[in-house]
Amino acid sequence: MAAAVGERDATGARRGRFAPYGLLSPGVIWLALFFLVPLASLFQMSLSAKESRFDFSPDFSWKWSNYSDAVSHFSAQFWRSFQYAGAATLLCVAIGYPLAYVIAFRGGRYRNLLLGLVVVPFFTSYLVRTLAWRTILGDDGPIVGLLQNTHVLPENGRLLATGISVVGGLTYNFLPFMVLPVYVALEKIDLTLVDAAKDLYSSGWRAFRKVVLPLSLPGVFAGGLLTFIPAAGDSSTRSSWVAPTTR
Amino acid sequence: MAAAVGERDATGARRGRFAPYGLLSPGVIWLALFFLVPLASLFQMSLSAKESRFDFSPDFSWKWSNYSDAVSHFSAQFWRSFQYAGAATLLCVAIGYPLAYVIAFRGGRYRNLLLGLVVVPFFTSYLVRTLAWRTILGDDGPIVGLLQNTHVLPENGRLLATGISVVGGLTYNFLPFMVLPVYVALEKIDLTLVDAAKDLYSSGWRAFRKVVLPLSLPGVFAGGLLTFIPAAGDSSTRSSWVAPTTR
Amino acid sequence: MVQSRDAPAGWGEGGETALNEATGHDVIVLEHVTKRFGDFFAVHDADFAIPHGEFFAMLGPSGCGKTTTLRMIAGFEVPTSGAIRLEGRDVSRVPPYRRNVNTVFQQYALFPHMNVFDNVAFGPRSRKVPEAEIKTRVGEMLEIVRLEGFAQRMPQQLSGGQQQRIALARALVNFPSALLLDEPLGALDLKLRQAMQIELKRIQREVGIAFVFVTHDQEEALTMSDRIAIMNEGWVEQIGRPEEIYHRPETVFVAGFIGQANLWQTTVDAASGDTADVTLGERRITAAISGRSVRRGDPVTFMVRPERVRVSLDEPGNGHQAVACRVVDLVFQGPVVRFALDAAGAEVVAHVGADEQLPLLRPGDAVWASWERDAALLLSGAAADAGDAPTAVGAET
Amino acid sequence: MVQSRDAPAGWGEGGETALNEATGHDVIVLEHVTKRFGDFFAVHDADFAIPHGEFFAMLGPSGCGKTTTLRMIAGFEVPTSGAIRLEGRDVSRVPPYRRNVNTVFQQYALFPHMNVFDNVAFGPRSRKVPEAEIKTRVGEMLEIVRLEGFAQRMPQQLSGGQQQRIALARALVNFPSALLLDEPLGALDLKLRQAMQIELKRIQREVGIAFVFVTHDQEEALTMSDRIAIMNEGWVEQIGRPEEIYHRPETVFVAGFIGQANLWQTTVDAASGDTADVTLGERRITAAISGRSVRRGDPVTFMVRPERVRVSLDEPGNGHQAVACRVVDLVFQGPVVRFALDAAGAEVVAHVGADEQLPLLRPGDAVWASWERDAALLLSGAAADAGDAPTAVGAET
Repeated sequence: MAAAVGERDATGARRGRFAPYGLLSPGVIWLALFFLVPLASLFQMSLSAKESRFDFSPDFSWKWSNYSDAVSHFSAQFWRSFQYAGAATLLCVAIGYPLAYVIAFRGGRYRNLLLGLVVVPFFTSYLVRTLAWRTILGDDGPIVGLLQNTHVLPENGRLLATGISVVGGLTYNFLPFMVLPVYVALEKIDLTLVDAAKDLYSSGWRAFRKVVLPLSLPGVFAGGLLTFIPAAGDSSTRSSWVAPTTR
Repeated sequence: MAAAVGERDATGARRGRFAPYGLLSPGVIWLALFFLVPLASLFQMSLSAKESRFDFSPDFSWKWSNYSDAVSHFSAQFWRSFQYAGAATLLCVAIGYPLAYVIAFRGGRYRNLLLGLVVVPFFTSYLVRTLAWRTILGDDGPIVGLLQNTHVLPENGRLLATGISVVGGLTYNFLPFMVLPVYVALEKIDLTLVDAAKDLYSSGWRAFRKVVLPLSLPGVFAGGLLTFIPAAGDSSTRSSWVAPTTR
Repeated sequence: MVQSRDAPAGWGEGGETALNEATGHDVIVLEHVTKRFGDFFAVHDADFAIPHGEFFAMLGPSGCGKTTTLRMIAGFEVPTSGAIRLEGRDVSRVPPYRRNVNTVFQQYALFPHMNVFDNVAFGPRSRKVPEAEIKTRVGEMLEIVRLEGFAQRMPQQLSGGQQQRIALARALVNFPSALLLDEPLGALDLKLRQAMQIELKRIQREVGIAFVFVTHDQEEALTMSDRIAIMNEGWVEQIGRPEEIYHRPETVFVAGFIGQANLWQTTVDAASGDTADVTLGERRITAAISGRSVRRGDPVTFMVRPERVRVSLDEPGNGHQAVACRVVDLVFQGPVVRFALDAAGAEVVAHVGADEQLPLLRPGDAVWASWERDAALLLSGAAADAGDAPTAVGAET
Repeated sequence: MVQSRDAPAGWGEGGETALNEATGHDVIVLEHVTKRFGDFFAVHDADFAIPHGEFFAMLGPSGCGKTTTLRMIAGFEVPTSGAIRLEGRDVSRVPPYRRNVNTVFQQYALFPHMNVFDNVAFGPRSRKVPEAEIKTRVGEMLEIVRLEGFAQRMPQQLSGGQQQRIALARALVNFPSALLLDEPLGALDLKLRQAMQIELKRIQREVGIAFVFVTHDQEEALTMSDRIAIMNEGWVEQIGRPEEIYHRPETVFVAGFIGQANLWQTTVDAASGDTADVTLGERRITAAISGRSVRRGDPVTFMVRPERVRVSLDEPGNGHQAVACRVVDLVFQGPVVRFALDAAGAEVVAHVGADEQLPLLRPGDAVWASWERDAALLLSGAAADAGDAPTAVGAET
């Protein structure tokens, strides 16, 4: 069997040698058409002088000052975006790691079901979800009323359109991007390693700290990237969550 | 080894017996909190009588007529959504299946790279992508100009905000949802089955029709669902692609 | 408390220790241990003891309960009933990290994010042994497994056999009362397996503690162990030295599982003490009874090992038991030629060595199959009891 | 054109067909076939022929090129140089679906979305055989493999052995000139493997065509084949009947790979025709030369099989070659006891059967190891040439 595998590998290598770059073409064409072209166009636009944002005339002029203008005009927004995204990423780790841990190690045969449940809300349209949340968290909705009545929120306090709601919304939206890579990292861990640690006089907690946690860190790192980068991009555009006062 | 596996399974079964439903809790809580609650709230809202869409007062009244009203007022929009989504799904199959096929069977060690290239555009923000496409396909952009000059489009023809652009946009946005499940289905196919078909006097094309295609249909079906359902939901909200005349 | 016991004794590297000699008796005792998973009995009433310093094998087919038994000794499973004693103390409900036994896992389970030194030092560090002492101990252990220069390597940089040795060192560095090995050679290829068999024996002799290992490979068990427990469907069928188990199996399952055996179902014609008479073909044959005693009319299985069966053209003289046969098939198998013979409907398999001079035989020829009187054995019960061990086909040697 | 030839002949179920008898000569001929993948030579200059109706094994360790050779015969690989002839026709560059050989794949490769009937009918349907004839043929084939009632089952509902038989039927239904089998028994467990060995031989006899099979299991090859080709690192080392290969290996690799062998490196003292003299211990011993001829001073390897070595306290009489040894270790292995002896630095392994009466020996005792003159053989080249076959350790029997 090993022989067969070895020999098939050799065949694979040969195929790879004959058509190494040609094979890349579908991906490259896709990337070029739908990623690089728009990016280049955007870059060109970013260096153009324009009267209005909706003026698409190609008035290209290597206008690098656009960038310094953007930074100086919007530095507060940039900074706030990073803060919001950082807070959301940390929250995602705090919620997502235990969730992924429970699914990976205690999920048994329900694992895939549980993973599905984590992802399924994201198959409903973004707009529908947002609308539903506005109903629940809105100034006249049940949650705000409850919190105001119990004096957790001041009389005229609100949940929607505050910094907290931005972070909450980002956390909510990007949690699966944290759960999935952490789950994948945890799921790859051989459980006999935990047995081995216990066999070598480690309690469950020590086995977690010394074996499971270090081995799952790459997943946490990947999840952090997948969460932070788009969250930073998204938080500035998430106007429906942001209050006029914090904008 | 087989013994160990068997006996570990028995252990797993035991664990499952002691904590069968409790294990579901993290997923159930997540689902309840972030999916069922909003859905229920939306359902309640759908049966409420309201003066305006932005009036969130809970004026619940089992107003089932809302649904018949919605169907009668918006049936054209529903129908058009389904048409657009159906066209986009077919296009996704036509583009996505060959793409997935090439990646799965000819990708060799570049497979994951190619899959990554298919997905990577979707890590840029939705807004940025749309903006970029508006630049490229806009009425004053280079493509329309070229097509008008070559008389492919009439003098006052446009690409943006037409039915074609809606379908194109949906196809573009949901292609990865077609490529990934088809790829997974194809990738699972044992290549020795193709060898076996060829050994049994089948040409490459017959081997594809009789073996590869039937075995990949579940992936196509899954991809179709993943594409059609959200596309139908999305196409009606995709106002930036739709022309005033078709709205 | 584990620490307080072994830290001063610490069996070191010099064979039997004062501790082992002083206590003298068994290190592991299983008292009527049963393990149930739901409705499935993984282990039925296992009841045996393993003395200090013994190389003990648990052998059986997949799902026979051998791994579950090992995991109960290690503490990963809790017995449903019965007790497990470790150096006299009942540890049945003690978690693995409070038992002074260590396990070498089948796939070694080396921590991939730690180098060899940190892997071996994991146990002592858990028990808060001072770093200076850890350094000495780890060095000694790497010496015992002959991988002195490998402390800074990562496990992935080692070959299978080297990983195996590191797993051994990681377990032995804790001075366990006994070492448990789960299919320790299963992941190695044939040549390496043979080399590691010798190496394991050497290390066991050097450290002098009991090694308890689980295997499904009967050749491995025969070659390495002082004693073997044969398990089948959760039951311990027989415990004994390799020679005892091979030459005097007590059940039909053991006879079929260890080596190959001709097994014929028959009934007892007359029984007298240790021997009984049965009829094979037209002949009445007397053979020793192994296992449960039998009475007249009981179903029994007559066993003779293929390598003890002689094939000849003439009927052999006295001292031999013989049946008339016809040659069905002969297959060259290297060291021996395998004869399939037909003795009035019963299949007889004979393994004939290359230096036994034989005339050229063909299928259909009439021959005699014979064996010395002490080569035959009667086992109570029918061959069908053996489950998946069909007549005359045992595991390969 | 494939169709026009076999449709009328169709070798049916009754052993040798008119076609096979008429053509008479070899069905598969490899003419100096070499296969290169990049810089890696998978097969070097393979040059042999397989006659009609032969059960032919290609045997060797992982990566020896045996599977590549089979895939070239099947048409999945194209030789880098040389030619492959199928019934006289050069098919080196003919795609697999135009060659009249069929393959049984290692994991069977049954089409999971088709039932057994459709699986078996796949080949004839590809060749546009009328449905009525297909129905008859598939029925006949399921009868040959003894799975008549299984036509409507799906492959997943079958056991490993049944899938194996369906894969056989699916290949044989096309009346191929030869059947290629890639590790046909590798995926089965031990008991089933032994049953399928017999079944495969029966089917091969029944259909009467050549079976070419690839295996890494020397016992399987010895038991089943008419002839064996031993391959190593892309080279065909020896081709011959099982007895020839076992008793007269031509290279050190073959001696070590097939069965176990004592291999001692030495040099030729004197050579004369078919025999040569070497010195073992203090004794000059004459042995037959196998393989390449040797001259005085050439490095050679002296070989004797462990089961041919006798152990005795006294020096044996004439007709035997003997060396004085010391017992190093003895291990009970079931049918035999394995003696590891030390003959002035060289290790001698002897397998002694249970009925050879021996005094109780312990490590350190002085004994004589002896063998009959015809048990010894001289192989040109040093044992180190054998690569991964260390002295006196071959594959297990």
